[in-house]
Amino acid sequence: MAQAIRMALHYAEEHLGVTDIFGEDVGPPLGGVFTVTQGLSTAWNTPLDERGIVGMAMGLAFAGQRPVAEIQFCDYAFNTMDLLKLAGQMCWMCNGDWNLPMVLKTPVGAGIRGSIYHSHSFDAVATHLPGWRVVMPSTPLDAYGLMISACQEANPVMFLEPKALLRVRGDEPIPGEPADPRALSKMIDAPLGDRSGWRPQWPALSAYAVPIGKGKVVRPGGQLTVVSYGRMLPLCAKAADDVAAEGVDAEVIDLRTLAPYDWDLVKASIEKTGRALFVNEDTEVTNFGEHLVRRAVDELFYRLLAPPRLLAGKAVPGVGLADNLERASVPQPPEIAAAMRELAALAP
Amino acid sequence: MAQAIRMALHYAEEHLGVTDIFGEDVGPPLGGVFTVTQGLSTAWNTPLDERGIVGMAMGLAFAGQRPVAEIQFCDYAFNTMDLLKLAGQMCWMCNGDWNLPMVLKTPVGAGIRGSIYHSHSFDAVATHLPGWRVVMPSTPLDAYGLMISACQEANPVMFLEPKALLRVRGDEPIPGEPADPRALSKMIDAPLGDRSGWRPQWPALSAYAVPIGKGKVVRPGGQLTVVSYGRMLPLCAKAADDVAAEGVDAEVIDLRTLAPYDWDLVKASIEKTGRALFVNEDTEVTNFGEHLVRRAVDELFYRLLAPPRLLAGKAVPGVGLADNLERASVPQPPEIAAAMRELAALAP
Amino acid sequence: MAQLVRIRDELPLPRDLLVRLHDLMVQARALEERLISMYKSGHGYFWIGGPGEEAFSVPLGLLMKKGQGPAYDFLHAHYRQSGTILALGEDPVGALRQMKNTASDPYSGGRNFGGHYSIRRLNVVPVTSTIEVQYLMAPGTALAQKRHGGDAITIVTGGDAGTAEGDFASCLLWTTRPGQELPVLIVVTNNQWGISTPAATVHATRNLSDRGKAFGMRTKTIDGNDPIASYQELAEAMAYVRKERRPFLLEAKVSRLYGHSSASGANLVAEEQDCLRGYEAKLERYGVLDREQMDAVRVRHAEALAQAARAVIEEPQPSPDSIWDHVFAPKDGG
Amino acid sequence: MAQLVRIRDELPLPRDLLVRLHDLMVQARALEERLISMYKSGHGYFWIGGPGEEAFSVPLGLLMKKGQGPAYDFLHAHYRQSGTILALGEDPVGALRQMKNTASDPYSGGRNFGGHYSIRRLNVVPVTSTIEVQYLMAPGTALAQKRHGGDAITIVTGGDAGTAEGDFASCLLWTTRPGQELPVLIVVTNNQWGISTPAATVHATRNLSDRGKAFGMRTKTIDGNDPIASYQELAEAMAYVRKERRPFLLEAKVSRLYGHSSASGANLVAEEQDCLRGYEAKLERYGVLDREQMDAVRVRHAEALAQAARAVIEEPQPSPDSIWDHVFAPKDGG
Ligand SMILES: Cc1ncc(C[n+]2csc(CCOP(=O)(O)OP(=O)(O)O)c2C)c(N)n1
Ligand SMILES: Cc1ncc(C[n+]2csc(CCOP(=O)(O)OP(=O)(O)O)c2C)c(N)n1
Ligand SMILES: [Mg+2]
Ligand SMILES: [Mg+2]
Repeated sequence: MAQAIRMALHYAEEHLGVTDIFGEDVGPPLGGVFTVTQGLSTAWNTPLDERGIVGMAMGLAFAGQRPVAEIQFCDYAFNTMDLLKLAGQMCWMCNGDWNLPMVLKTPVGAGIRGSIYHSHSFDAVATHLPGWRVVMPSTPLDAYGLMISACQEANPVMFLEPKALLRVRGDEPIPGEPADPRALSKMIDAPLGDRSGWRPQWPALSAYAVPIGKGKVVRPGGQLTVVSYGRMLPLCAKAADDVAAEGVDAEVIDLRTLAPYDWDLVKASIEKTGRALFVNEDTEVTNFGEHLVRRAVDELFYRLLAPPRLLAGKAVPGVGLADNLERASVPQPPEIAAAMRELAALAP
Repeated sequence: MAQAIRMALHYAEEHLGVTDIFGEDVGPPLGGVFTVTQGLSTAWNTPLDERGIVGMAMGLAFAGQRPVAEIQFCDYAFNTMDLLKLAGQMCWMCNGDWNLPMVLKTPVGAGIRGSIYHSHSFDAVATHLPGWRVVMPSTPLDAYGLMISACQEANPVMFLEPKALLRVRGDEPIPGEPADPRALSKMIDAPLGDRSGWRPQWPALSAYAVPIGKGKVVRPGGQLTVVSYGRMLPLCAKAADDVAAEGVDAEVIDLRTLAPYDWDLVKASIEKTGRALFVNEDTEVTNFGEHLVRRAVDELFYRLLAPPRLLAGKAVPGVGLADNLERASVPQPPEIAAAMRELAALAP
Repeated sequence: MAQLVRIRDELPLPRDLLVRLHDLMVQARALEERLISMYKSGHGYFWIGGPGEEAFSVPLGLLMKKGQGPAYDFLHAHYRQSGTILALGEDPVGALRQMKNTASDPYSGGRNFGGHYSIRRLNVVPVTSTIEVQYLMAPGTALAQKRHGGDAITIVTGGDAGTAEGDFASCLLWTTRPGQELPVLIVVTNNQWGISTPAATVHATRNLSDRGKAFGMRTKTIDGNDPIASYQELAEAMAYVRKERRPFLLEAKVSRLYGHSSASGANLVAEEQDCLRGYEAKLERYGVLDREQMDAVRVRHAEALAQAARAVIEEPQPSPDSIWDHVFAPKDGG
Repeated sequence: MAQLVRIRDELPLPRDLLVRLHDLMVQARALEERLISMYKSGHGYFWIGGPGEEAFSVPLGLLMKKGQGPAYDFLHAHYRQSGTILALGEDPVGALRQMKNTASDPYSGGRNFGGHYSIRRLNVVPVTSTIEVQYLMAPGTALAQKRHGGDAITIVTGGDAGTAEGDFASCLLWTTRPGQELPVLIVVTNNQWGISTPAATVHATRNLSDRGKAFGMRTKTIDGNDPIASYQELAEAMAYVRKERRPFLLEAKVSRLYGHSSASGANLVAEEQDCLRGYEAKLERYGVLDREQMDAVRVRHAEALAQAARAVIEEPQPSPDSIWDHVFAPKDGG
């Protein structure tokens, strides 16, 4: 997925007017702590100052540039919440006089043994910020397509990168990507050691865009609707396959965009199944999944065959480092499967 | 309510070991933009730096002091979210080695024509911060009693002041408060003009404490449970009285503490009524009321006679200044009454 | 004729400029006084503004390169900048409309407090109540300007107390990255107060402009109550920023003539120095304008504003449904 | 005898102190190397620490006034401070346990990364990964100390890149409020890098310590690779802070001997100056320790740590249910 985002950013530099890709260690030599920005021609390193980074993005957007800013880990974006609020407010506040076409990307979530300060989720706070588009891919192709769309938006877009998926290779290739992953790596991954002379060789890419606001059914099913996104999505898809053997037929939806989310898709599915499970890894009190539960209850109460459920991170202050702690804190495959089973078994 | 909090802080300075009450314009001469800290002996003015204020509180708490810090408006606390997260994490992070006995108070909500940057709510973000106690009174007596409890806590407490209620006088007196409001004002309100020689005369106060975590039924009823807090609470109570004439018998619960909230009380009420309405003025996507809806659905689905509802602020980037805009953005009495009526009328 | 020439030679600035400065300062003052009186008579919920800063804010606006986009100057202002806005040529009726929060308010459609300007066609980015965040955004517009080429610069203004926020330091740092210096005129208007807190009780820095020194930045503290000195110093500082494409930190000592805001009463503070009075005395001494002429200027502006206000207060409020407008910009940016 | 006395007279610090410094520096280095090798052999998920900073971090710990509460020094450290922790007398096994995230980890119960100490009985507040926030909390402990009386001080440490956060400026401002100056030794350990970003590409300040000057603060930049100079400079700076109850900004130039962290490989960087090598050469020259003795010190520590690590990796992990422990402290603070 790191390569996919990198290719999208390259495409956006070349064709969509992206002028600046920046953040801590985003430029050469490192190209980002997850290698997402290696070899990009407009990538540069900022001072270690997240508030300065977000402010810079806003300023560039005001001046008609197209910035893509990175916060190295979303865990370090919390001191910029006022700026993120402002970025989301700006167009509304001035009654449409200005708009801010900017992208903020940041890795989120657990799954890489990141301990307390490299495991936070950002979906709860992001979805509570009016004026932002919020996207979170679960596959490299979607990451590519959503980044292309983000770089064409007239409004601030938050691009949440599920960090544990950044090294995952997708089943569907990016249009233009060579079939052999080693060939791609040789073309666009920076070499070890001295990189000063290195230049990437970009494949011929196209403007494959995933529209913001559109979810996707990744596994059709009739008995139960499972809505997730980001790192939890493949776990849900896998769990759905697992429980299928036991006769539980779950439809799995990848929301892909959290704001504005694809309610039509979710609603139609719940109308069909009568049962809904929402899965994410953010802590569970005042969680975006609770919004989805509320909406389901609000609009579909009388068609529900069972209470809509949320499976999310435990409401503890952090994700602990030891495996036992991380596993106990964020949803794990067996729990997801168990939740599906239980929900399917509930009698109306 | 401003006087009540002031008296509690005075009591806490005298008897509970509070050492520092500080924030922008909190000390003399002003004593806070809402007069909440006038005449307090440990009140002092800080530099205009919210991050410094929260950091100072954390440092003082580490060193065994008992700080009460103020953020002048919660609208200006969003750049300290990382510090608030940390304060809530500190005890957990070090496995119980340290704890932070600190109080953070801040005015919240709309209702004073505060426009975009003096109308924000903080309950959604506060309840998403594990490790914090979060309280929000709706009456002066509760404000007094909750502040007394906050100043006795071993953990960080967020004291959310419904700013539109700060000038409201309560029905129940603070123990020790003179019966005549003018007498009280003469004793503890700073005079206009030169205040350099002024000293307050404090009434003899007592340690009346409202326990953190306990809600209160402010109006018993059998047909519908209404759960609210802060500024929305009196509006809910009033609306309940209004619809009672039409035969809608609502039980109104003042949550008072948002974390940890009094689920036993709420649950028992919903078990009785089968209908629940949650009311707050924060924006409605990823809202604490949605958590309450989720929990109600989770635990009480089969006893519900109607879908639990949330009435909250509209998901727009701010509360606009013009009356029309403010009224359209946060719940108003007629809407609250209408929601009660509708919910009561829904057939199971 | 010979005598006239001699007098003109002795003038510190061209006569017509002196007159223009005066006219704008008076207009700015009259605007603030009208806004205060609207507030006091119930035609507005909150007042905050810049009376006492005109000697600095007006020259700033006059010296700006006006237009839209990176070829022109950007202004990231705080809430006391009406003098600059008028000097940019803006019609004061917009400020009245914002005070009355009418639907016609050109800066926020009745959403924001008065003094919170937003004028895209003049590169005035939206003023936010949130102290000091403008110092974080200023480097962004300046980077675009540096990249664009030409001599356009970014100007950012804010108060003394606000420099305690880390964002002020961020601005100093981001505008001086080695080899990436940015054309920003960083302004602090020091009125010695943050609401009720005297600057001397919270700031150890003798001059706030000293904060720039460690960053190798040019700095200066000037008398912002003198419009002539302000004009000259601003001209020099802005010329430096335009040419060198590097930042300049300029601190201007100014007055807070009507206190902090309506929250503190919005009454005239007798102890504060009034820049307009001092300037008018000078203009008389120079023989540029006499008392009568100056009184006429004041009457003219005051009357025009009073009349405009009478019209504005009849204008319709925004509709409730309009809260949903402009949450997002349309695809093309609108 | 006469000769011995003469040599001692010429020593820059007492002989036993020189030996103690060496012993602790070697122990600190051996600890970091053991942690790295644990990480590399799969007994830890992440390494970050302070190899290359021992010449500064060890003297700092030796000079601290050890104890609990406002009568003793507080330490607000970042993640490269193991030398200081050992110099405070801490058993290094705790660091090994944290690396292996065992239930017995005394600093976080297996929750946090290695190098993230928390020792309440020594006034070491929890180290957080969040860069620079410690600079905001330091004024708080210092205020309590000033109020308490006595000579205890607060020490805060962090890296060079982190000074770009506004929080660093906040610390300078909050410790110098006029009449309310605070006893904080503000330390910046400048290793010239923030992960992969060279300091010279982002910071215009010639010396980071210059940042304190506008605040009227005493400042100094020292060679943190020389333990003798570090000891002397720290002693002087700390004496000033203890006595005057005012802040001192001390920048120490140090090395990053194994790169940023395990994320960048945790391999020895040959170009970086190794403070231990330089110090050992000096000790030999002074005739304080010879090569054999020093090798013995290293072997002793390395073996003790290897043995301790063998035991630690067998210790149990925290239980899943323990995530619920200590979300809140009990009423009495625990
Ligand atoms: C971040 C933030 N904190 C607090 C406030 C409340 N507030 C409004 S104006 C002000 C004082 C500002 O003082 P200064 O920066 O000197 O500007 P002045 O008003 O004196 O021009 C304060 C504290 C705010 N608007 N924003
Ligand atoms: C607020 C914050 N932003 C980003 C990071 C990620 N990060 C960890 S260490 C580091 C570089 C720190 O450099 P410096 O302050 O010089 O300290 P050093 O590691 O060189 O000792 C960064 C960017 C972080 N931990 N916290
Ligand atoms: Mg001021
Ligand atoms: Mg460094």
